[in-house]
Amino acid sequence: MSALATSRRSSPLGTTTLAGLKPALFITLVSIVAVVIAAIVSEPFRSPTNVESLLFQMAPLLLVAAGQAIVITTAGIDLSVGSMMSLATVLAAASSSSAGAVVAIVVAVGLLGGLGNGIGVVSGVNPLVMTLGTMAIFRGVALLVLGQPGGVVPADLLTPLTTVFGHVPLTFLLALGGVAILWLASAETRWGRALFAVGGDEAHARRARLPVRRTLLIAYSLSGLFAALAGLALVARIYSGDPNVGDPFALDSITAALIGGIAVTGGRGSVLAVIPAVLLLALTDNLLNLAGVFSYWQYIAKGVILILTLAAYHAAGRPTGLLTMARGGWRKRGGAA
Amino acid sequence: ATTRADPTGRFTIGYDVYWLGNSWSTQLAEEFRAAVERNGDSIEDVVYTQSDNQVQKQISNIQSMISRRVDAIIMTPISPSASVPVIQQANRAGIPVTLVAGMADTRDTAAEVRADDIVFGRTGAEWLVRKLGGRGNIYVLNGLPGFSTDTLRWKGAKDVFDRYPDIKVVADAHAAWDTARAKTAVSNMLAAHPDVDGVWSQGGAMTLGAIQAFRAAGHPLVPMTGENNNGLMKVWDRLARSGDRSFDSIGVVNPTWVGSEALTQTLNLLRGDEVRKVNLVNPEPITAGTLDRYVRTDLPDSFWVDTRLDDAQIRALFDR
Amino acid sequence: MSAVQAPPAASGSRGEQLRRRLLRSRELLVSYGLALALLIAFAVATPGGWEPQRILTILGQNAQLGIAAIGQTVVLLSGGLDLSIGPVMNLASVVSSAQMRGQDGNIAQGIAVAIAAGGLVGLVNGLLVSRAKIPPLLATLAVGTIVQGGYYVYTEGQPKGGVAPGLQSAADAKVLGSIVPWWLVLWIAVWIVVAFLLYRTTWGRRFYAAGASPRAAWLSGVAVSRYVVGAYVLSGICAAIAGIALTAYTGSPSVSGADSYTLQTVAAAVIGGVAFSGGIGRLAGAFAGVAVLVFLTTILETLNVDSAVQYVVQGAVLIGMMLVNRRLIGRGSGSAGR
Amino acid sequence: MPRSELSSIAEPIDVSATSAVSGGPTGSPPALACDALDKRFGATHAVRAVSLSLGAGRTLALMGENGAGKSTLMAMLAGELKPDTGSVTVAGSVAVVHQELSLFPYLTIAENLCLGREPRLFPGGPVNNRALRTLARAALDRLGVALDVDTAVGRLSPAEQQLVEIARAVALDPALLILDEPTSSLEPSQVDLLHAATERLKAGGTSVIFVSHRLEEVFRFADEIAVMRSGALVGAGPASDFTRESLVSSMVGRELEQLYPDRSAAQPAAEPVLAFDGAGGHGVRDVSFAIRPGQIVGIAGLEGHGQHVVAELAAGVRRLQAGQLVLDGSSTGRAGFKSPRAAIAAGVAFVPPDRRTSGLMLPLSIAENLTVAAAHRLHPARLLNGARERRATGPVAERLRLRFQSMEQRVGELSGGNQQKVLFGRWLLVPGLRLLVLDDPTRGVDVGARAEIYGVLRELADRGVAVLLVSTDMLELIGLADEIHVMYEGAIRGSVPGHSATEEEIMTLAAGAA
Ligand SMILES: Nc1ncnc2c1ncn2[C@@H]1O[C@H](COP(=O)(O)OP(=O)(O)OP(=O)(O)O)[C@@H](O)[C@H]1O
Ligand SMILES: Nc1ncnc2c1ncn2[C@@H]1O[C@H](COP(=O)(O)OP(=O)(O)OP(=O)(O)O)[C@@H](O)[C@H]1O
Ligand SMILES: [Mg+2]
Ligand SMILES: [Mg+2]
Repeated sequence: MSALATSRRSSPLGTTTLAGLKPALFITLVSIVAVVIAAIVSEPFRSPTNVESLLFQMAPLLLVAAGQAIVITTAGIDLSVGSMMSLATVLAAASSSSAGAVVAIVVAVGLLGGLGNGIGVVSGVNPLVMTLGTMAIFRGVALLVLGQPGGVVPADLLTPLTTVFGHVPLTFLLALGGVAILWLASAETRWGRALFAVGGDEAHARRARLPVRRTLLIAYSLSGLFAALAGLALVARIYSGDPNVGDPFALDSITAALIGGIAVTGGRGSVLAVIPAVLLLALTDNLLNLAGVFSYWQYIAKGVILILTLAAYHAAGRPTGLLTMARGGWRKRGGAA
Repeated sequence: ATTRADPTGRFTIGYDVYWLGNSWSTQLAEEFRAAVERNGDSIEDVVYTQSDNQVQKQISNIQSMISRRVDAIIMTPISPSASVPVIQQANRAGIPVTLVAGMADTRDTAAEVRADDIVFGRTGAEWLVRKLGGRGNIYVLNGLPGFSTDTLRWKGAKDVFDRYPDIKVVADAHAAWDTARAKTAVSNMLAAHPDVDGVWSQGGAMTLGAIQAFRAAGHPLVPMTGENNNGLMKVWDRLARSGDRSFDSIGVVNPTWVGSEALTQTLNLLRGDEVRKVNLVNPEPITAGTLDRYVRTDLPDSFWVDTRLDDAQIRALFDR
Repeated sequence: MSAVQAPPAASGSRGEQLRRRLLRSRELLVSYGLALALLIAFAVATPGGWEPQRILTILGQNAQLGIAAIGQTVVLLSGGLDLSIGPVMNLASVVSSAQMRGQDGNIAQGIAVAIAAGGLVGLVNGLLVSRAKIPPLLATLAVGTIVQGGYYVYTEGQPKGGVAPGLQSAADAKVLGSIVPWWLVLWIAVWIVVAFLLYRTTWGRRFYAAGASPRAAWLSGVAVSRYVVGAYVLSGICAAIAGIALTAYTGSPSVSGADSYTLQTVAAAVIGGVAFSGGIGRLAGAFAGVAVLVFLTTILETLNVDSAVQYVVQGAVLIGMMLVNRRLIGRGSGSAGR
Repeated sequence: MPRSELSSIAEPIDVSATSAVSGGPTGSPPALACDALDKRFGATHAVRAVSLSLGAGRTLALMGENGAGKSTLMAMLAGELKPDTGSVTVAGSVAVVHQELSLFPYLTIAENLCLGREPRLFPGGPVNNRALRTLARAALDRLGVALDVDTAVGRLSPAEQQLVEIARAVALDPALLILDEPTSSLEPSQVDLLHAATERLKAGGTSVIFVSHRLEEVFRFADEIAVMRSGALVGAGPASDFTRESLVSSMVGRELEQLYPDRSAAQPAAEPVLAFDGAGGHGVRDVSFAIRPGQIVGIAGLEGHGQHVVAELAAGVRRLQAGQLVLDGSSTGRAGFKSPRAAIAAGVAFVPPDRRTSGLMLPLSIAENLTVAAAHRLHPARLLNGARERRATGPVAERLRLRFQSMEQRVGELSGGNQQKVLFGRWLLVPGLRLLVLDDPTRGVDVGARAEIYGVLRELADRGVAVLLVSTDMLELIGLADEIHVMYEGAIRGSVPGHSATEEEIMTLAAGAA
């Protein structure tokens, strides 16, 4: 045990915060390599339309995956984010008020919906079941607001949402900013430290007199909020409301968070890692598409990538693993030798 | 429309397969593919993408076609509203967009080929009302809430039922165009409202489920509306031959050959010919009188009758 | 033995044993209580709801969910999660139809191939989880995706063959004075077999140990990964049987008909009191869980509730029941066990 | 004076009027007072009408058998558990070091130490990590512990973790510090650190409640002693009123003449059951010794010098990387036993040191935990037979003086020491046992039960079973083992015969001297 080693680090960031970035580093490298190869090989990939499309496509997933990452860090899960996104799009398209009012409504609904999830979880309902329930509720409400796709998004909302700088959409930049804020909040505030503790072991956190309930309530509220914002980012893509459009995002957001190295068992990971994870997922779709690979093969490719990534994390977790990115990684808790 | 053919007069077409989750959507894509073979000399290449019934994926797919500068795009909008921006984006890039078997809330399409869903709903409803003599209790089987096909078909039917006060909808359910869910829903309806005279259904698979539910409950069959689905045709044919008078049906045709029609229109467009923008195709519905001509007892239930596929292509579809 | 005095209440009377046993299965009592409450609501709210035959029919129609939920429960008890159930059900539908080709003579072959396929997928899941140590949620999600891709490649969206008429008629057949649906009997039979293995054999004992604490079980000589793999294989087989049941019920193969089943099985197991942490909960809970889901849907559909409102009510009831569940279980059981 | 004989232990005894602990030498108001605290868990009456008071700057040792109710009482004093009846008054804050560690393995020492009270850059703002590290270092310094505060806690040894946990409590500067078996995995020098720290705190007016099953420590730490039995307070008074013997008898309700059983006179067989032959790997090297039937072989050493690895190699938990393991004269294969399963098949059983994460299946019942290893042999037809099972488990529970409600009870509900007994008892059900490997088997076990376990061990040895005993408790090794191998830096530094060994001798070897 090198416990007596005296590396007196004095970084402004916490040690665990930095350690949590290691998995992110790994997939960042992977996705950068993928981008470079694709850009060299594929002419359509380099095209501005494609780049813009890719970035527009990433924005909603970035936001919703960041919120999901927070919830998974608490050792929970949020299946309701997809329905919440749909709900946000129909609210944006059905309320025919000003941009400010729409944003206020969407933010409030996101926070309240997430808070509802939090209250259920804090009261002891299993997160998966709780959010399965609210998933149905949000979908029902979305259908009540707008029975079929359509509606009109206020122009003063659509204009900023669809703004593009060069070929970089504003929603993408805002999404990046949102992820960064969530990362700092989860890694570098008292609430964030409590978040990791609660996710690591709730009973211990309670004994340490951490505000467990408040921590969870905030986590789920944030997930709701970010799902709602992701809904707005989706509006930038569909210019309308659609009560079903968010459905695939529930699983996609979980996949992104886990590829980003957030541990399903809670208490480990870094929200920042969802950025390369989302990039990797979007690239997979985009490249397979450009390569003309039919989507059933895409399913298979995606499944294999998922397994390989996780197997790589596992290998890296072992001191003798091939990848040394997490050298001196975590001693496993109670796992078989 | 502009002519964008390469020197040899051949075009590159982008086709987005919106879904392959049921046999209708699969045959739609097959009709398109068959038409591509037939028009081989006008086509340089076809860029296929697949959207798996996901709006967001379809948008990316169309955008990737735009970045590959195809000559024209043929697509089935998964959401009428969400597809608008990307259709306009294609237009800005000078690429005409043809819609097949679906619609979008925009006038910026080059051509549209589809069955009119309102007419679909109305045709079945009118037949049912006539069959019941303007009075009776009926069940309604809808598709999935929040999808435009569902909304429009029901709108067409409801307008008819509203005109007949003695037609009572005693039970309705959304059964997702799925046999199993329709069967469960109808057996629940039969338990709660056994006094039923007819069934209006949005799709053939659901009608099959309804028939099975009636049989399982030992309830005599009643007239039911249906679609051009071979499974339904086969059951109907068998019932008709066995002399069952209680059952009758109508196969409202939602043709899969719009897939081939869409290609024809698109090629005409690219060649600079005059094309009609909105082509609503609602072929003659199949009735007891014409059933013989359509039913294919030699083919599986999942086949859709009234096709432009030739026999070899049909075999290929089911034997691969 | 030495002559030390035994501490008080060491062995305990039979009555005390029973009381303890019941207390340990408090979750079971609660979930059956909820199922009963819904059954009463069903009887009161829907015409003919009190007829036993109707209730049996409804349960029989949902045998496929019930059978799949048994597999999910076993996997949850092993400390895992199976998100590949829907895809495996579709796979079973596709391959069994392809084998049967609509001929009664091929039924056995169709069933055998489908079950083998389901078991194989389960084996892959199990190996990924126990050997490659990939978290179950992800491993089974990925395998499910691959399976889905696989049968799409195989069918190109158009399932081959057809369901044998004999199997179709079995879907609606009733036995025991023609009131009990055949599939309900099959469901209960699967349940009894699995319950027997879990609760009456030493394998069940060691299986629970492996689920509750893999490390402790391993140190006690339990071949943990064998049991984990076994759980996934069992789940794959249950899902395959469920897929066949669904295909028989509809009479036609489908590549997407079972998509919604994955989450439903999780919900059923959890409503039945099974925890995600492994080793906690009883198989019997899954039956109550399925009953709760099924009667709730049936009530809402029979009352002709608007689909949008149905979603809201379903979600609210699910949450409400779990809250009640917590209230009833949460009290009185200290925190030591956590 | 504590009473050593009680007519009935089921009757609650109210000692508050006569022997409640005094309010300190100066008679100042008590720092802690509780009145008629009562707590039941279902049928278990865990704490019965306990009244206590403790003066500022005093240390109270709370003694009692496993399951007497000590931890439950502490939880109520700390406000973590609501009493059914009764009240608690504490003059100030309370800090607790729990019997079971409650740190967060994936967070660093610094993050663990300051959890919930991280210094911030500005009010409501982000964490000031530099200040955090400084604060954490100060907390460790106060205890005299040298550890890198940036290390993740999961990478520390159990003893180091326990020290961090103690540092966290000490740093809070509480009015009342509760230490529930804080020393169970500490070695003597670390106990000294704790002692010094509590002395400093006491000087500052902090009161301390201390639980330990190590009697030597009790007299060293405590000013006052209170004894619990079956949930009730059965005796209390200044530490000087107690002798070792009177304390033990008031705890266990009977005289305990002798903790360690007599050594067997018989010569162990010549042929070893298991022999280490130049074994190495995982930080140990060149380990050679033999264990013969009927022999108890002890391994001593300071924390982190490889003694746990030796136990794990013997039991198949880890594979050898060098040398070989010889079973009955023939090698066990290239790298020793393939798995614990293979070891068990050869008759080698293992009791791991960490009962909560490695030993027990906490959500399962006592019966399930006891029979997991023996299941197939208890029920050869693979069908469970309740009667046969009860016949087998009943005597084991009795023999170990297990305090429980029913065999169906969740093992997680048992007190720490009773959990340890279940873990040990598991192997008494397995027939054909040839070698028992024990790693700290009596951690947290009360003195009475320890005597039982020791008795069982000797009985097993007399029947020809070999025992490999790794322990941090030097006296335990001296009292039991026929031969003691002392480890230092991964190798055996020296060996001493058990009957003549002294603590000094072992300590010298363990420290690498001699
Ligand atoms: N959450 C619980 N549920 C049920 N019984 C419990 C619970 N917690 C403690 N008990 C019971 O209460 C009694 C007192 O337990 P406690 O943990 O206080 O003992 P202890 O004196 O600390 O023992 P040890 O020295 O072994 O740690 C025991 O019989 C135990 O089984
Ligand atoms: N009484 C016995 N004495 C010694 N070895 C035994 C005894 N009974 C069985 N074994 C051996 O111990 C090993 C483990 O036996 P056990 O019956 O517990 O395992 P198993 O049935 O293979 O376990 P699992 O069901 O966990 O796969 C086997 O190799 C077996 O041959
Ligand atoms: Mg075996
Ligand atoms: Mg205790």
